[in-house]
Amino acid sequence: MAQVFQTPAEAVAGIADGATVMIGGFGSAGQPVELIEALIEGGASELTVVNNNAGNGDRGLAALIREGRVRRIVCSFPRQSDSWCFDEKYRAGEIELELVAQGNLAERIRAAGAGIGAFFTPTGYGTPLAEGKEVREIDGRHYVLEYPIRADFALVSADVADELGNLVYRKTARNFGPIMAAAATTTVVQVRRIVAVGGLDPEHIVTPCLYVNRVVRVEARTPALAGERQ
Amino acid sequence: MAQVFQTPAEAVAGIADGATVMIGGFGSAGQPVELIEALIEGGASELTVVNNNAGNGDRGLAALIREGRVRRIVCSFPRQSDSWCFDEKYRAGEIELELVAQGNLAERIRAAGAGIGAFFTPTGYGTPLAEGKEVREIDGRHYVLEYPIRADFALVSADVADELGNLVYRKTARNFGPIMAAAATTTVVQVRRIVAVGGLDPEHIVTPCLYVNRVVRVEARTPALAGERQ
Amino acid sequence: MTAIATGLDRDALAALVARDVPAGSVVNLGIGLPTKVSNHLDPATGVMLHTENGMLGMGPEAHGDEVDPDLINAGKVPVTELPGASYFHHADSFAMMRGGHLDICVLGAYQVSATGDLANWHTGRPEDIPAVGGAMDLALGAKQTFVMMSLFSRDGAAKIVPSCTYPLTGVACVSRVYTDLGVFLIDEEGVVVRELFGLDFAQVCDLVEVPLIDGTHH
Amino acid sequence: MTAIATGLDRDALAALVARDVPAGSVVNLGIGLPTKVSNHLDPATGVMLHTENGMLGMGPEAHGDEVDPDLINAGKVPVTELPGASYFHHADSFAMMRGGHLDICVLGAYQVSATGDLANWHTGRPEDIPAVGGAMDLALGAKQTFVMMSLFSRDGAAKIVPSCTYPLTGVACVSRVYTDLGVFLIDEEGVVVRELFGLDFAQVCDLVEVPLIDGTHH
Repeated sequence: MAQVFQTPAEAVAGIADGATVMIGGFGSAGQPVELIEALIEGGASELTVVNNNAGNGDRGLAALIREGRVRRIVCSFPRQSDSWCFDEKYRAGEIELELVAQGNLAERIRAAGAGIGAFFTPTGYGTPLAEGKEVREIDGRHYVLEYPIRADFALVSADVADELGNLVYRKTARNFGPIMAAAATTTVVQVRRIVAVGGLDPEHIVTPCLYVNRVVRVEARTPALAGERQ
Repeated sequence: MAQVFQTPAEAVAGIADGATVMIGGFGSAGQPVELIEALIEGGASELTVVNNNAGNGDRGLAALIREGRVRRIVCSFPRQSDSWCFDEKYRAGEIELELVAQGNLAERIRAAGAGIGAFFTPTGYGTPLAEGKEVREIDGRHYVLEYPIRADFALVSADVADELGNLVYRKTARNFGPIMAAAATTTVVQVRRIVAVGGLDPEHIVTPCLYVNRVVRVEARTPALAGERQ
Repeated sequence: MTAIATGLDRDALAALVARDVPAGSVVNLGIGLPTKVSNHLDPATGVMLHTENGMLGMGPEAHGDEVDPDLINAGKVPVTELPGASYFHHADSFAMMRGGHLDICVLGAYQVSATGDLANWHTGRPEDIPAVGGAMDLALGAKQTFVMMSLFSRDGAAKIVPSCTYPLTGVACVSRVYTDLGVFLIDEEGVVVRELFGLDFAQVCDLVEVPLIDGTHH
Repeated sequence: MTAIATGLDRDALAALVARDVPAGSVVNLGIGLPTKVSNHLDPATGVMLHTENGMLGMGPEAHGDEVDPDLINAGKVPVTELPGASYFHHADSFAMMRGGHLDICVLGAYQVSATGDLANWHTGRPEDIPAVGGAMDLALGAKQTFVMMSLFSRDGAAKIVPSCTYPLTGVACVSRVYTDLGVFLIDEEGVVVRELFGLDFAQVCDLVEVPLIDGTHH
């Protein structure tokens, strides 16, 4: 169950140098920008970051990368029209990239939260992303063995939390939030609104509170962020 | 996307002798009793049934077993105070039992729907249920390799459907419904209410309509059924 | 030995377990004896109950008009919903167990071995119909697995054993055993007797075939 | 060859693909050229669009006040929601692909081989930053994978090839290739030319290094 914090800085306290940090979001939708900004201010470096992308524009994950805090990124789609912060570090050899097919990324994160030791996936079979990995034919289909991705911290953005940490998301900003919340030792969530216990319908809760450790309310996103999206 | 049928008999048409049929429900909660009754009337036999239990009392799955239609049952918890229909067939050697730990049952069904070829689970390691199965140590923990469970048909009970087949469930009657709907070639759902497209909030839909082939409305459960529950 | 008058009765044992559940824990109580623990949990401590059939935040048994056929527990008994509850499907429910997200589960047992192996699902007798349910997932999935049982079976055999003779539920998964006659902690050093009810350390060492460490004076 | 005036333009090609999508299908349109197919789908046919980032029932691009930063497609473009839509998380979204629950996906390509291998995610040039996204999952997960591309690259090389020289996205996964100059069906017998635009069967056989079967008269 979650503890409610007053500031993003308090919510991200304790993320050490060298930590593995999952960061929710697909592009900017669902990206916990204020938590990432607090992480930058907190000073942690040599991070391994797990995210679908490698930052958009100049805020949030892009800024974390620009500041040189990310030693290694695990993602499916780093190269975008607005991924200049990552591109520069990558070309300079200052960031390591583990490229993972998006469905395997999601399933490996899910496996970590679900206690699965490894799984055979058809995705990537026969491609460079399966090189060196164990393969097996099962019922006439070819599979690659993939392992869980775990993290020390997950930083997630949701729409509403109750005071226990039960979460609901909004539209496609849900994306990686629910699976990352379950895959990290400590899950930190920024929300637009916190309601009393009982304020969320039990049928509609997407992330049950046992996956959430820390919650902080942040002001609704600034229009500037939407403007930066490409 | 689903087609809406007028009677349970039409909804279950085409289930052939020897078919594998997943049946939702945990005990009586979420058990699609009217679909099972239509299946009994339809006459199919030599069925393989996948369910958490092996029938309660004398209705639904219990009646299907009593009528001798089930050649083999895959379940986690056959023996209950009110499983007399199954008990009799089992002791007479007239039904085959594959006993699966409940979490492995759920995860194997989920794997079928999710296109996973096999997965390493810690559940059952070192027990009689893992005998003869491939085992592996990964990061110091012991795992057993388990394979997907697929079905020709899934019979599921939900609370409300829209006309496309999007579903919401009610309380603990949700149980196996969402994962079975995804694991069968043809998914048949009985609901208490059908609403127009747009009548369900997109954030609250639990089973998206691409998993549902046939929907039929049945009258709300009779109190007699609740009375039969032990 | 089960006849010792000063051993704890089932309610006192459930109260003892409940006292050891930290505030704010997420707990799954197995069917049978462990279910009694819920009667002794103080709602003010914010302990949340998980039930394998897809619910977190389960309330007490339902009675009369509260009974809802769609809302039952793992034992298929009608229950109620507490504020802050949530529902989820079976794969998600067992992912919570297997993924280590439950703090404690409490299970009954036929036998527990000196290294924490658990046997609680099948007598192994050919005439008995086996049924495992969620026991294997719970036993190894929760951060801590507590067992509640009588220390001796009806025929007088100790149920803490060097090695289980009944079919196993899980390997090295039990961390504590609460019995009518004493509480036993299983860790890397061995089996530590935390407290005893109605017999002393020397007596229990005579009756149980497993080497015991005296922790009763801590 | 790409200069042939009678080849289809991008919109005509998108319209052709849209015409081949059966009513009621669940379809995922890859980023780039395939996105154009949505402009030509008749809403009355009930085709539902899936987007990898967690939505079924996606509507057209959002404009003006409709723009919602929480509602975007796989290309990160703001979109809208149609009645009957639903949202889900990323593991569920990719389970839909991998589990074979999408009827059709439409992808762009660098190359398609005679046996349906697809190369569309990486040039393989050391100076290019690789990015795969959901392409590998889509390519092998949908019941049918359609490719939309020009038949020839800018340097005049045919993009239907005996064996891909670019890094693979998936093995034996493409069933149809829609190009500006013709439509190609890939099945167990080989590559069948269904129709051609602006050149005849003999000409295409000369230009493409893969054995072709003439299906233009059916």
